[in-house]
Amino acid sequence: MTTAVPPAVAGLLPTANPVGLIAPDGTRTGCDDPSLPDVDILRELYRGMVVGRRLDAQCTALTKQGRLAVYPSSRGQEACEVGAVLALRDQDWLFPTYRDSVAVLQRGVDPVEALSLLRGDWHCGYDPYRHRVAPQCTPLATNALHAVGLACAAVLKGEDTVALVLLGDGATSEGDTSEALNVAGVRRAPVVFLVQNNGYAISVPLAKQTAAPALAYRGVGYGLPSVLVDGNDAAAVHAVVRAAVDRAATGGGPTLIEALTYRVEPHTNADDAGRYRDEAEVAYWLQRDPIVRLGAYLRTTGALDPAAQAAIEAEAEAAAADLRARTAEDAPLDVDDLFAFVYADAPPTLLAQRALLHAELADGEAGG
Amino acid sequence: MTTAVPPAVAGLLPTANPVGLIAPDGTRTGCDDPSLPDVDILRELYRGMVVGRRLDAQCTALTKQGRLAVYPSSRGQEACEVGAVLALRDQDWLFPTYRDSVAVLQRGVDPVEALSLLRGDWHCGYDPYRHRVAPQCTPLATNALHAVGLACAAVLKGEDTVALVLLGDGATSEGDTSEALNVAGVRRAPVVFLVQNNGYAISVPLAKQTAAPALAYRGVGYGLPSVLVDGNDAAAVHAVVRAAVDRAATGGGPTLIEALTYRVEPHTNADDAGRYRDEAEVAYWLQRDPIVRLGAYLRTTGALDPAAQAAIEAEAEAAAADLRARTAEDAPLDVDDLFAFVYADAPPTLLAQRALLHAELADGEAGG
Amino acid sequence: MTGVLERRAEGSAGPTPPVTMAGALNAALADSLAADDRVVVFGEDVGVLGGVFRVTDGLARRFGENRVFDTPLAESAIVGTAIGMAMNGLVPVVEMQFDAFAYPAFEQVVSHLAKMRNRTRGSVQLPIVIRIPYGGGIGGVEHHSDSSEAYYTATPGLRVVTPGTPADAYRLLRQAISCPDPVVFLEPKRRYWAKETTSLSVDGPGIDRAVIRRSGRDVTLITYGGTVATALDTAEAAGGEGWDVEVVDLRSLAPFDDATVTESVRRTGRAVVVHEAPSFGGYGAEVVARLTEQCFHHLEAPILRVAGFDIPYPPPKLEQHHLPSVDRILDAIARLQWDDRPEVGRA
Amino acid sequence: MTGVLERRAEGSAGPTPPVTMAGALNAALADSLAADDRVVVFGEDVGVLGGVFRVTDGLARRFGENRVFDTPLAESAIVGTAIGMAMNGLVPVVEMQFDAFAYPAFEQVVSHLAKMRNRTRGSVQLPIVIRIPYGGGIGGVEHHSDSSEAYYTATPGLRVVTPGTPADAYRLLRQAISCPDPVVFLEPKRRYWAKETTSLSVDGPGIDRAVIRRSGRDVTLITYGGTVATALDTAEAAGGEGWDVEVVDLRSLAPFDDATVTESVRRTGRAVVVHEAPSFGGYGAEVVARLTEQCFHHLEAPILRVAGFDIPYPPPKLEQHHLPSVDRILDAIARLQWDDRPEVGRA
Ligand SMILES: Cc1ncc(C[n+]2csc(CCOP(=O)(O)OP(=O)(O)O)c2C)c(N)n1
Ligand SMILES: Cc1ncc(C[n+]2csc(CCOP(=O)(O)OP(=O)(O)O)c2C)c(N)n1
Ligand SMILES: [Mg+2]
Ligand SMILES: [Mg+2]
Repeated sequence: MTTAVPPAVAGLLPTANPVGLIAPDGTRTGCDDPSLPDVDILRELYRGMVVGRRLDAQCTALTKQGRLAVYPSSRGQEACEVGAVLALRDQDWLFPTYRDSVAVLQRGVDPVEALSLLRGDWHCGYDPYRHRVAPQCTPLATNALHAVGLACAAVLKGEDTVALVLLGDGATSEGDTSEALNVAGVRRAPVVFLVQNNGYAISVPLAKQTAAPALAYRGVGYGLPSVLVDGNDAAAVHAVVRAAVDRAATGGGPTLIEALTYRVEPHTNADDAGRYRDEAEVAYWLQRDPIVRLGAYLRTTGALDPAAQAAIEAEAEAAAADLRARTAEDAPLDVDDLFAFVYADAPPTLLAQRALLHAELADGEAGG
Repeated sequence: MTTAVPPAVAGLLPTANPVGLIAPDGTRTGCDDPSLPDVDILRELYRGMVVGRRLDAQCTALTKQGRLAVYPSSRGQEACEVGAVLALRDQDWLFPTYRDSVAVLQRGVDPVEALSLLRGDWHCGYDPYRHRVAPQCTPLATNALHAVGLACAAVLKGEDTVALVLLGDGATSEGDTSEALNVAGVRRAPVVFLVQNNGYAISVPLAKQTAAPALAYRGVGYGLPSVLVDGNDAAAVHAVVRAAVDRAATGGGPTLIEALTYRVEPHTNADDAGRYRDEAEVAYWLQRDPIVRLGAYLRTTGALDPAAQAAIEAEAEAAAADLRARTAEDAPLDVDDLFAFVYADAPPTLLAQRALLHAELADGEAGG
Repeated sequence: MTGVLERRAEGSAGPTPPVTMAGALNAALADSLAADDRVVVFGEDVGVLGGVFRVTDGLARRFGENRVFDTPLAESAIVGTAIGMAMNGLVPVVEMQFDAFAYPAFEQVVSHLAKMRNRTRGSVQLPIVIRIPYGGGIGGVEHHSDSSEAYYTATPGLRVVTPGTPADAYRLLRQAISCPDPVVFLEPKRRYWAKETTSLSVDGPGIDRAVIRRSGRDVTLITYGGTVATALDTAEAAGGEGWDVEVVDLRSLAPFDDATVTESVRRTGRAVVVHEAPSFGGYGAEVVARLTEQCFHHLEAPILRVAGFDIPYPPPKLEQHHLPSVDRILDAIARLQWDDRPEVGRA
Repeated sequence: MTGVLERRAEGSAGPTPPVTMAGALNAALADSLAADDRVVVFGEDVGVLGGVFRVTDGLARRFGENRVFDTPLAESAIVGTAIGMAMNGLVPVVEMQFDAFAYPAFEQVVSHLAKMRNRTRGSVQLPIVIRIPYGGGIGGVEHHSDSSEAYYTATPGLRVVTPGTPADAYRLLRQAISCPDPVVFLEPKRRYWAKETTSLSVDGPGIDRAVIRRSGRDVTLITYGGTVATALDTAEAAGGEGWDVEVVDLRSLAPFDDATVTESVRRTGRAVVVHEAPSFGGYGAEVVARLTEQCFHHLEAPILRVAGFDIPYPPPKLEQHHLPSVDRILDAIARLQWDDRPEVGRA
């Protein structure tokens, strides 16, 4: 049974099945809307995913060596991390979460700067203005409102800027996500909401998170056109995000995209996923790996020869080695930073507290 | 153009046009699903609306005489206030807002107790357990979560209780509303969300509140079946709320209902609606008055003769006179109430503060 | 207020007597909007209605919907989008309709507004002003009379200011809007309609300074916002009891102007802190604690607090018992151990 | 912890040496669930995972999904639905995953949880416990180490308690769950794995009492939660300097146990308040203000505070500079004007 809905509503609903361009086995699906990205883009997607995954694995390794305080891996979600970011233009902004280090790196942020938070060095190690990447956000869903605000300001200033915000499936339950969708709808803000539905919020599976037929159905209630996409298909993710960015940039307003993917690793290195999920489920998703799939398609179509493949892998290894080397030593930290940025000008109380700390440190040195 | 959607989704979408059983001119619409309530119920609805409107007018009058601190009128919204409450069973709970005094009275709360808040006497003048009516809620949308919690507890305790929460159109923009819909969906809580879309949140019209095709489309994104109803048609409101209560009571879970209605008066007596809306708009809605409409239907069908009509009007006048009389004097207030209910047992500091106040009052009496 | 607005030349700061605090705030917003293109004003009902207290009256008409606009009803969204706008170069001035209705925005305020500059080592600054009508005394029903300053002053990274007079309302709001730090701007509701004959000017004490509103030798009353007038009335009345009372208006609750206040307290040797928020855990505790630490050997008596009771804000008909009154402050002054007062050893 | 749980007979309170604070909390939840059908435990990841700190480990398995369950990821919803459940006769014990993540629930906490009993003249009581892991010292990245007690202690109608030891964690949590008032229960994260050889019992000091953890003659250290152990270490170290230090563990931050604490401070004549939240506007200010008012003539020196700096919580690699250390507390004790100490006139 199917039901007819008015056109104004139908235009906001996602398709019943996720948009997919390349099937898990690397063959082309029947879908032509959106159309498959150019082969150059497909190769870039592949390269970004391979390098991203290698760096992600390196980060997990660094936690074991005590070089990172904690690391939330995005292994298995590379199609989203890379596909979405490659769909942005230079003037656009990215609003990532704690899980989206690969997206941040794909955007060009230096890995050592990007990892400052997770090394325990400083909360945000990069200048957000440099690559137009907001600080990786921990309080869930709060970044959605920042993205909407930034996008609204762009419109008010007459600038052509689109904001892409990344959210998890769990984050969609927070009031801030809904408020952001609603405000974006009302103001037709040039913002793209990409929900990476990776099946879990720490230990809580989607079925305990929401009774929605799909998270993409949340858009219609706020007036947003919504897309459901295969989140392990980098070509598809790139295409739908790109279309949403284009629409936003041309005054078409916001889009909600739900990408179906999977968190292959535990929530973070500190988590014990065995407590709440089966290996069989993980195995199922490993069959749908985004890198394997795009690689197969590229090889079959002759777009990726062994030399190119080797070059990409070498690049990934080099990036990992560089990261390893550059995080082998503790970065020098300046205790004055504790006080320097709380206000534009430190008030007298903070200067006094800084002096107290200096005195203590001097004592400590003198004493020890 | 129409589009086909999967049945799991279609079952959650509202009808394109609002459900209506009795047209503005008092004639029966073609709609038979839901069916028209029995004539006894229709008469009760009519009686409740006439009495409710009279008391509402009395309250507005009391603000002019300084007997009420403030009054948010629900004039024009009686079909919702009365229709919804008459759909509840004794064991069900009502979670009203500041605007829903008529609903509270319809539920059986003594008017003087109900008006304590708006008289400035005490925050809640009635015992919520007596008629299963939560305190009228001012922080918008927060009551939605209370209703969900109460309903969840009923399920956990194995009790057959449904919670009905009243919300305004503006309140739907608050994160708490979305969180409540989501949790209700996940837990299949026996709760009915009735949004009285009266066109405005103080001065802000719906078009600035949301870009949704209708607020009822918010349900699908949280897995809730949703209904759009003519909120000035008491028969229709009663029927859809009743159906939702029945469904909730039999394990069918929550429902979201949007009732299209209009706030005929300013936001409160202190508001100046002339700043933000046209008289023409008000006039349009006066043509769709819920009382006139149901009265016409009842008279045409012979269910309301002049004697019955006169009796209802006399009852309304008597209720208003009683309210006037009982609010003519200031209720005696006990300053000890300031300290008595903050904790189950007042801690020493509060006892000391109470003693201080007593001493001051004694001094004041001695001195003056 | 529209009158005030129209009488004033744009950006000028000439005399406009007499002006209400609401009028002064309106003028400050208008002048800031006129002076700086980056300033935008938004919130619930601030557009065509002009705000429930009419503080934004006429601004949408004068500056257009791109500068002054209504938002959907969602306070977290108001603050959260303001943060995004500020990241993109705007200077948002947002209104929370009443201070209990700012609570939904608490996470955005505490976890982002207060921390963004620090988080990004100064790269991202958020020159946002959050205007919050605060306090009671207007006969408001539940949730319309909270004093929530303690929540904000306990949060490093925020400035918290509140005016006690119309002239200061104008000055402080303009200073807040041009301040690079986020500012929680508390507007004492019950002073909105208090009039003052004054010329509105941004010049004068800076955003972080307390001022001595009345000089006196015997005791310092330290207060802010809605109770500045009460303290001044108390000072008048105290003259009759033979006490010469100094009144300090803090203006900036955070950061605190230690220099001005300790100078006064060391001089008088006695102090009472007055505010209408509950005493327990209230902002007055910080004032007492830091002044006691800095002025201990100058004190003849412990610094006392006259504050609201430790209860939720009462309903209208009982609020007069809760609010600090002249009598209650005089009683506190009387408890400052005058009999024991040693005439030696005072500064 | 599963071990602890399984070793204990239901409802019994026999010896279980040695127990961690997390284990003691787990036992308190288990015993409360077993003792009272109305108790339900819910929050993010508290079900099959057992909470990110494993405090609810094994409870879902033992008591079933109707008693212990995961919620959608929405803190306002957790507190808001808890309120509705309590209205309907349940006793919800909810977990906020980290204390910065309790902020989305702030409106529900302040506007409803704290006020419902007062609003309804006692008709509706909300015997809800909000468990919040609080404080730093565990190397947590931003937002994982806040100390937010000042927000709750400034809110009349809430009880705020925090344990300093495993035995007290068990006792206080069971007392909190049977208390008719809403309780904000702060769990000092960095003490979760601290072990104590003790028997777990609900008997002992009541929910509103401070306790003297160590007696001393010269100075009183007043603290709670995560810094109780630091204060005890300081007391040990101070012996070497010739100071006999008393340590008061407040346990109940609100209401405050004036009787116990003023008795100590009057006796020693000197006091330092220690907590890790920022000093400015922090809870310690209330402690200083009320003790100074009540003990002024017994004080040899102003009561000092050793607290976090007035900054957002620092990143892991800098947190040791921010947290009150033994040395910093000793320095504060040294500043208590011992040289001037008059030997006459002390109680
Ligand atoms: C407001 C808030 N509440 C709780 C947390 C703690 N927390 C961190 S990650 C997480 C799960 C998030 O799940 P999801 O949104 O699906 O993102 P994912 O981790 O799967 O990428 C939780 C509960 C938080 N960071 N912020
Ligand atoms: C959280 C919160 N924010 C703001 C307000 C102030 N306020 C009171 S009523 C109102 C408008 C509500 O509009 P709507 O939900 O449509 O209900 P209506 O008044 O139309 O019945 C506002 C903004 C409030 N009560 N609570
Ligand atoms: Mg997830
Ligand atoms: Mg409305």
